[in-house]
Amino acid sequence: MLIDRMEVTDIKEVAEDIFELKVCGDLASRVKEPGQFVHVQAAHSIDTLLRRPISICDVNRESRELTMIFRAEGKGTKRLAECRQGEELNVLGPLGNGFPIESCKPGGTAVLVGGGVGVPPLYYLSRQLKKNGVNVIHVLGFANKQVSFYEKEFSELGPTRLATVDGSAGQKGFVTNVIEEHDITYDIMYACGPVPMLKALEANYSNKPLYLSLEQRMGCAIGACFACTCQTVDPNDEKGYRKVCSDGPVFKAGEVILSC
Amino acid sequence: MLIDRMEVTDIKEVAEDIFELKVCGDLASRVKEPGQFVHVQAAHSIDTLLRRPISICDVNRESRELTMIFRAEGKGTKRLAECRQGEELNVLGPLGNGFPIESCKPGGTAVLVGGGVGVPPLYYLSRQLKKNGVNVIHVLGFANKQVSFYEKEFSELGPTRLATVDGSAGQKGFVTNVIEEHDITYDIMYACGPVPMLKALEANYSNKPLYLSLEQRMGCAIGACFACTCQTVDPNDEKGYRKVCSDGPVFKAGEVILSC
Amino acid sequence: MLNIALPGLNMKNPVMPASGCFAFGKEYGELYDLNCLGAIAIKAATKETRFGNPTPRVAETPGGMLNAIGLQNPGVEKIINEELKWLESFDTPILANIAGKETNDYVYTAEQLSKVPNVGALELNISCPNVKEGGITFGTVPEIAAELTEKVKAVSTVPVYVKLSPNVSDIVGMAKAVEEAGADGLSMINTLMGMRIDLKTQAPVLANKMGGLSGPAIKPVAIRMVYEVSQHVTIPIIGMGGIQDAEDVIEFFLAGASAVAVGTANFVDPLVCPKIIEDLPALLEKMNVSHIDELKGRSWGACQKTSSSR
Amino acid sequence: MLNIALPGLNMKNPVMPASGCFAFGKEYGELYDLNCLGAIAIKAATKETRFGNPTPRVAETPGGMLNAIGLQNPGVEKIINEELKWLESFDTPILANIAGKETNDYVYTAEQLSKVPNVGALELNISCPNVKEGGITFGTVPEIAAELTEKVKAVSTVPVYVKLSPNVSDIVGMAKAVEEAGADGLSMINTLMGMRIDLKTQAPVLANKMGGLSGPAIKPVAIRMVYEVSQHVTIPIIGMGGIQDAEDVIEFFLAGASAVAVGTANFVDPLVCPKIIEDLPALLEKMNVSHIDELKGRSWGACQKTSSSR
Ligand SMILES: Cc1cc2nc3c(=O)[nH]c(=O)nc-3n(C[C@H](O)[C@H](O)[C@H](O)COP(=O)(O)OP(=O)(O)OC[C@H]3O[C@@H](n4cnc5c(N)ncnc54)[C@H](O)[C@@H]3O)c2cc1C
Ligand SMILES: Cc1cc2nc3c(=O)[nH]c(=O)nc-3n(C[C@H](O)[C@H](O)[C@H](O)COP(=O)(O)OP(=O)(O)OC[C@H]3O[C@@H](n4cnc5c(N)ncnc54)[C@H](O)[C@@H]3O)c2cc1C
Ligand SMILES: Cc1cc2nc3c(=O)[nH]c(=O)nc-3n(C[C@H](O)[C@H](O)[C@H](O)COP(=O)(O)O)c2cc1C
Ligand SMILES: Cc1cc2nc3c(=O)[nH]c(=O)nc-3n(C[C@H](O)[C@H](O)[C@H](O)COP(=O)(O)O)c2cc1C
Ligand code: FES
Ligand code: FES
Repeated sequence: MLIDRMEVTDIKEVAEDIFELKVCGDLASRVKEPGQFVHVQAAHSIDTLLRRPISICDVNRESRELTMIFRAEGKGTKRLAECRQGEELNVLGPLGNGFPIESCKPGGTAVLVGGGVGVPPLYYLSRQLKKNGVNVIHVLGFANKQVSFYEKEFSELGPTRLATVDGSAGQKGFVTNVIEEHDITYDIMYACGPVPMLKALEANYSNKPLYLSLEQRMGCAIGACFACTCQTVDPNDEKGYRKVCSDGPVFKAGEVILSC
Repeated sequence: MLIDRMEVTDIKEVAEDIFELKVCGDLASRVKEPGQFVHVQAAHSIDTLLRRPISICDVNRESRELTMIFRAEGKGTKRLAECRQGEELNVLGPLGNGFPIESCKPGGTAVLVGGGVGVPPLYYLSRQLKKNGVNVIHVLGFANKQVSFYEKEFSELGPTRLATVDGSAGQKGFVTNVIEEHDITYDIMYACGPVPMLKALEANYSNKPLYLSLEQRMGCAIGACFACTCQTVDPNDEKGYRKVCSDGPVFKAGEVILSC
Repeated sequence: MLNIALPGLNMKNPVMPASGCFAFGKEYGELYDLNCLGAIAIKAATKETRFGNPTPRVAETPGGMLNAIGLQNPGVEKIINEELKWLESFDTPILANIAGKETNDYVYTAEQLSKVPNVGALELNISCPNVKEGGITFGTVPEIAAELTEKVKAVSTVPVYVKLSPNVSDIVGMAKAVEEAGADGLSMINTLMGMRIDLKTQAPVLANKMGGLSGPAIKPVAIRMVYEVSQHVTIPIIGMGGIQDAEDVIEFFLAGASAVAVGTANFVDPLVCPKIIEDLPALLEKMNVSHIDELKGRSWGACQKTSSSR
Repeated sequence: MLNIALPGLNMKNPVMPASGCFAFGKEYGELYDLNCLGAIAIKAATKETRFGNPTPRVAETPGGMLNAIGLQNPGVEKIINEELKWLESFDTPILANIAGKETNDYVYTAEQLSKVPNVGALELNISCPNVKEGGITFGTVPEIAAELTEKVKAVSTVPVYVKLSPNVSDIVGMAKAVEEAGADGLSMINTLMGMRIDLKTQAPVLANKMGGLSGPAIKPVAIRMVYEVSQHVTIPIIGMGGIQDAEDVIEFFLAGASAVAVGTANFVDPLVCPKIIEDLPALLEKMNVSHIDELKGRSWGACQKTSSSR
């Protein structure tokens, strides 16, 4: 974990209001696991006082580059979308604990399920799994075709199926519809996306190893402010809670209570 | 008076922390008198919520350009100093009542006395007076040589004498020392600068027409918030006060009480 | 979808400039047609002419500003004969803000102003120090605020709004006290007391030392107070404090306001009031609302929506 | 030029992280050496383990943030055995923040904590609702605050600071009441009560609805209160509320503070505390001051400078 002034090396709109941002700096080499995130200062203005948590979408250790993909929605992310090449970004990270890639043996099959801007961390995860000799299958859900991204990139790593709410791309419906209908066989499932999606996955696919990446509003993002806690499912757990920022954002299904 | 999104056409540092900023837009053609000012939005951020009042230093009606000179000191002016060519600035103006140039007959002599960042409005004033056939003499006071500016520009319009507190340029001392020692004869005096300077001028040169440009912290800059009022010298004045923003910033000596 | 009828104020839309930030309209009237406004809250009137505080009277703060104008105004007589006369040419109701040093000042000024045809309602600014009560403000003791309200109501021929100060421990108690005393509406919030010290002079920036904090910085406090109070009173609330755009107006309605006032933002963007009024309809459509009134109090009302995340 | 000796707290410099924004130091300890801090105000301890409020617990506001953590903490026993034990390795005094639902909770927790060797002083967080008194906070009624202070003083073996809530009409009255009751120092200010409503969900952003407003937005209110209170008490004040840089620290000293705490700014820049400590000496030199203590209360003290303009 460090605070790095990273240089913006590239920024582009990869889908409607969805931006791919590449930054360069020492921080990139510290990333331990896919699923970790960074806490980004959107502006040197008290207008957007708090940092924004953004998942690490990809890491290039050689070029010391880190890729993020985010939706420009509120003040902070809109400002981030205005970043220009050469600009400096103040980035805190890498933060949290990511997806356990060692949990899937080489030759095994992993299903990666993403929804909306929950998709980005799965890309680095998929690359790492593939490198370990794991077969990867991707099921990606988006609201519609306009906001979908990275289909090509994921396809290069393994079979990739899309679901869109309005049917404008892939199958009409939710990721769970896709998984059901195609009767995908797998050894482990990794997921990141909206809580309703995670809940549906937990309800239906807890029979095999399932890891979920959560989201919560954050203050410090390093475990010091208790903004992001969630309760454990086990009432006898010693602490009774987990911090999404420092214990997570990835948890094994059944470890914490999902609430929206 | 209008709100204009003016384009930055040029910005450069003309002395230590002193910037010359040129902006282009319809507002330029509305300027009535030298000594008027504009109210500039330094950033679209709540960090510098209030606008900054800056004097109009020069107007080019043909190119629709307006020149300002300001000292980058606090948050807002520092941000303004970072303006880049092509950027849009939100400018409200022209505001207030400037120096009455008709008060000096063609062939007459006007002394223009400026101190620090009180110097800028005198430049447009000098140009207008000269155009009217008035002889202009400039007495400009600065803290030191490093922060002095526009000596050359003023010299092209008429005799120009400098005073610096540390003696690093022109005469060591204050503008009043220069005026005294050179025994300048003139018909009218116009001045803009720190209150102690204006007070000294008022005390010594009220025998001839003397116009002073004041400064005050402002809210609206259009006369609606009563942030910038000063009291009249005449206790029987009907209103008893003047607003620096809309009645001034230029007043005839003896009209209002100078206070710092 | 924007017209609002409040006691004494028949408004084309719920947006008015806040008292003290708009003088008596003339200046902003040079920038746009005042007929577009829902109402105009004019600068505080006092019984006599007041010069106000020494300058500097304003200071910038993070996300806000401080002011200590000191209620400078030409006195109620001139306001009636000159300013309100001028405002008659507009089809916009006036909310006449009133201040004073003792109860009798308020009562006198209120009586005079309530007789003026284009004054739709009065707004009692009770943040002023009460000289008779040793300088404590009318706005911090419920009993004193209630007594003042009653006395003003007794002489006023138009509805009376009480403008609450946020510098209190129990804003609901204040609101209920003035409601019981007969107030027809509430305005909230006035400014928070604040200060800024200049590192160079090592003294407060404002000549008056303290001043009232306004602007975006105080919006969360204002929203909280409107939210609390609107659940405990039945009279309408004019919400204010940090409004900068149409979204902020909606936030105040959701909190429980029936109309809004815009103060500091006028200095940031002199066209902010017409801009907000122009932006509101599209925003309401996006929210599937046919009249802004429907949003009133929704944040605590029955029909709350559930949140969704990524 | 930075060392400060306050009751119970022998500080290398006047800068400490504020309670609740720094947990028990471990996390920030991974980013820098905690020995550089003047002191550490640890997260509020309660008698029992508390999980706190449902999430979302924080929201961004213009120039500030809201929080409603709900005093989540492992309980005083674990804090003593684990967190304070870990902190023993640092040469930095601890200010132990205490909260509770009734007076006995405070007294119990205070007694336990005051026995711990590295706890230099206690800080009573009296912004909590008092269940016995029907939910009004200890911090809004002077008599209740004074009584609590007295009872805690009676059991504590270390000095006791009372952390005042700004949500009151009369902060000076509160301060004097706790001073008379034996407080050794004051911490001010805690957060202002605020709220933000989400336009999409039409409900408050925080699950708890209301939260405490902190950050730069509240600095003018904090400065005003320190300025007022420091002129009426003789005990030292730890100033806080919106501090972001060394200049802000000086502003609090000029207002009358004897030390400062930095809260929200840690989230903006996790290195803010060491950065401020590093920046202070040069700033003091520029101001021609040989010790920061000299600046204390200068804004109302005898030696005010006069202002100069352009
Ligand atoms: C661990 C983690 C990883 C994330 N990864 C990504 C990603 O890769 N791509 C992406 O587009 N988004 C991601 N998000 C969500 C992203 O943080 C929010 O969309 C973003 O903070 C919203 O900021 P804003 O300026 O658009 O909105 P604003 O409304 O201006 O935000 C106001 C405040 O609320 C917080 N906030 C608002 N929405 C959320 C949210 N959904 N989650 C957490 N905080 C929120 C902001 O951080 C800020 O503090 C992630 C969130 C978390 C917790
Ligand atoms: C009519 C008029 C004309 C001016 N013309 C010029 C000019 O041509 N060149 C120039 O360099 N300066 C000029 N000034 C002064 C200039 O407005 C201030 O230096 C500037 O506002 C300071 O802003 P800041 O961001 O540097 O400081 P900050 O400290 O960030 O300012 C904080 C707030 O205080 C106000 N403020 C601070 N100092 C002053 C001041 N001296 N006068 C008025 N408001 C102040 C700011 O406007 C702002 O609202 C003029 C002032 C007035 C009133
Ligand atoms: C410069 C200024 C002058 C004000 N004068 C008055 C006044 O005369 N009477 C009054 O009731 N409120 C006065 N106020 C308070 C505003 O009407 C409003 O309640 C407050 O500023 C909060 O709104 P805002 O954040 O939109 O400015 C004044 C505010 C400012 C900034
Ligand atoms: C997330 C968060 C948690 C806090 N928790 C506590 C607490 O447990 N006890 C306490 O006395 N104050 C608590 N505070 C208040 C701070 O200590 C401080 O008084 C306040 O935030 C103002 O300072 P700031 O503007 O620098 O943040 C908390 C503040 C924040 C932002
Ligand atoms: S965000 Fe601060 S503890 Fe997780
Ligand atoms: S600045 Fe508002 S009246 Fe002059």
